[in-house]
Amino acid sequence: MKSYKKGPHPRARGPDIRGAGNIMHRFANPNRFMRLSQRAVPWFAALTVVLLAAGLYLALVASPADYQQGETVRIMYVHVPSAWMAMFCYSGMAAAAAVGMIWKHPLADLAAKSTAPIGACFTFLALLTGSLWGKPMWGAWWVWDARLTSVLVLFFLYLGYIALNNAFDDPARGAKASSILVLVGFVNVPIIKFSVDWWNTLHQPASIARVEGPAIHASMLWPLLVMAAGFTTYYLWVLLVRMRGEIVAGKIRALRLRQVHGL
Amino acid sequence: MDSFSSFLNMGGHGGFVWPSFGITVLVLVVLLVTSLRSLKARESTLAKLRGGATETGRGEATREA
Amino acid sequence: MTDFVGRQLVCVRGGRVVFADLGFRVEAGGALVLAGPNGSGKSSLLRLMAGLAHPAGGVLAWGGEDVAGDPATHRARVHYVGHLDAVKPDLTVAENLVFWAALRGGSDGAGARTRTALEAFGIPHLADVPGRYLSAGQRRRLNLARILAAPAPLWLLDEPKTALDTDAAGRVDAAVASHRAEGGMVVMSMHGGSLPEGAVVLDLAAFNAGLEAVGC
Amino acid sequence: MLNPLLILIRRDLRLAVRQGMDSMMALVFFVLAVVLFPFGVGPEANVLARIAAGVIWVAALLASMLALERLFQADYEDGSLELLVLAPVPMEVVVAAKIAAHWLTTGLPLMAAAPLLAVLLGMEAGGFAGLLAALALGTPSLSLIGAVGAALILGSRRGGVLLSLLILPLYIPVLIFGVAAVDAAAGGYALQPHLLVLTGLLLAALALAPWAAAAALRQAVE
Repeated sequence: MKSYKKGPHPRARGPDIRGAGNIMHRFANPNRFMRLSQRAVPWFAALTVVLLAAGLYLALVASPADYQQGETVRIMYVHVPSAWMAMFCYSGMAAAAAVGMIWKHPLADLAAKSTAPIGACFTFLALLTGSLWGKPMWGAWWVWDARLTSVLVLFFLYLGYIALNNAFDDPARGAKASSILVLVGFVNVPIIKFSVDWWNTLHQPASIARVEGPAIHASMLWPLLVMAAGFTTYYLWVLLVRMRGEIVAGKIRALRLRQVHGL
Repeated sequence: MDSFSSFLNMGGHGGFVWPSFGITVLVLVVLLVTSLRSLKARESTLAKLRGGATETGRGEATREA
Repeated sequence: MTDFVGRQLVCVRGGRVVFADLGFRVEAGGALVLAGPNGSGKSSLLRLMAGLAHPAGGVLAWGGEDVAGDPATHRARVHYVGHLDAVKPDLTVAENLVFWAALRGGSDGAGARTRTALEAFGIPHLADVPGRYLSAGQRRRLNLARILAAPAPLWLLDEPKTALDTDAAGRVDAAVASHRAEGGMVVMSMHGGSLPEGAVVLDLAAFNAGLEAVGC
Repeated sequence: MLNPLLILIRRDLRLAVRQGMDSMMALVFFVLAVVLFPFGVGPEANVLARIAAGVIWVAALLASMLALERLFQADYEDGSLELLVLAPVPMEVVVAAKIAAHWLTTGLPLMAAAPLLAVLLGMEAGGFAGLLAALALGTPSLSLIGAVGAALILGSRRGGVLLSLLILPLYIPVLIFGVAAVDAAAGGYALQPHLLVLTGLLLAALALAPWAAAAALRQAVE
């Protein structure tokens, strides 16, 4: 796939492209990324399928039931990795936004924009599986447990990012505004976590059993780690696919602008 | 697992374990499929635009993405 | 002699290369007129000069020093008049003017300077009229009076004479001429009309011909 | 450097007084929102007294956000924001002036009305001091964090709803400790730790908000 070359034009009148060329390359020419991601996507896809298949087998069949909770403990093998991924994606977005802001690299902004929906899905799954796990354990679909509440707030932070990112006509504006938002949000996550935990202990009768309880037995740790690894490679796979989509959308926008300005 | 039915039953909690795994897989697959489909759709629009561009373009050598 | 120079400037807006490898030079007392069709980047260049936006490449230098190094002092040297007139409907003409003059540190004798500024643009009689009653031309005159109320060496005027009648246009030319006489610099974009004498014309069309948009 | 801050605050206050409507609207919304609760929850005194602090705080939070959407919008639309970015005054000072003006026109009236509403909901006498102290420390944080949201949504398509989605999650710590302070005061417990946490939140907001809002404004006019 050859890079997008500039058309020949009369040298005498046109400006010296070399100066603009390397600037353009650094800023706006993602073809190297397109080539690399083209090769990486199949690997991540294969890894994800293998890991998730093994993980599901370990979680559903090979691991023992919990002496207290019985079979419902298996929900942990999707709930906990989802919650981990929710946090991991949000931190990834904050890091990408910081890189995008400091070094002004558009690929970082695209990475943050592409990560958001994936992170939001993982957060939603963490909430859903948490609720499905809570019903048999605590008898209620939703319990204002400190962790679940923090994940709920994180879900709103994701929605805020996605809404702000798409609220502008010019995608570069959306990227810059949402980068600032995710950095402000990231700084607030520990503050929110602290205040929700404190609020939870204030109103929380101590009777609710803590979920982790004793250290996890090895036979339960393996499915957890394999599922977490599977989720991570899944994230990288969908991330690259979505980033390629964003880059192609950028090229379409540029071509449409060129038609308008008839260069 | 001695019998498949008890595997499905999950010690009485099947109603919670299976939906958890089921919805998780469903959401991940839907997210993946929509991402792939939107990529394909955009690539075809780009190809169409580029195809169109060379006709109305300045007759330079055709460019390909 | 301080001058304002731009070298190999590249401007990218919304993923499109507006212009590349653009250079210019204005010395004290000089005037630079930006010409070119709509969308050729006249406003973008003025906004780069003012420091509202940052060039994708190239250098802006004031008296040989890179402007990006010390944006605060550069902002103090610049008056920018864009398409919008920044007139508050609930404040009177005088209050609008005194606010902008005071913000630029012109607090000593601000009253005197605002009166002369209003007289220079022919609207002293409107001093106590709230902004909401002004016509487009009067708002533009108030906006232009702002740059007289608090002196600054570099004037960046984006099509200053739109919505102005011949009398007001004449006053703009007079203000520009006297500003240049005192050693000030003016960069203005224009659509036809009389050029200030001795002005250098920069045709932006030459800097964006043949540039394809490089897909982001 | 203080002079430009005062000039900016004076202009914004003058505008707010002459427009008048914005701050009044926030106050009217605050009173209305609180008055609605008895109709929903029922007039039993003990129920209302128990939820009084929470109701007042949530309504104060929503009311201060109501007036925030327009914080930078008017300047953005008439071109003043561009000139403020170009003024030789640091952008953080411009933002601080705007936030101070917003707090004076919205935060203070809310604090004035809160005790009256506490009476309406039958809050215990002890809670009033706690309520005022908590609001005094909490409402500036609301203005500070809200200003970041107001700057971020400039020029976007759906301003109002988007603003609430962006900043309400960030309001949660202030809400939690604000209500806790009032409950502690009403219940006769130690009020001081809660006020200290609220002060901590305020200082954090003072450090973070002007920088973030200034960055948002700069890229809004780019």
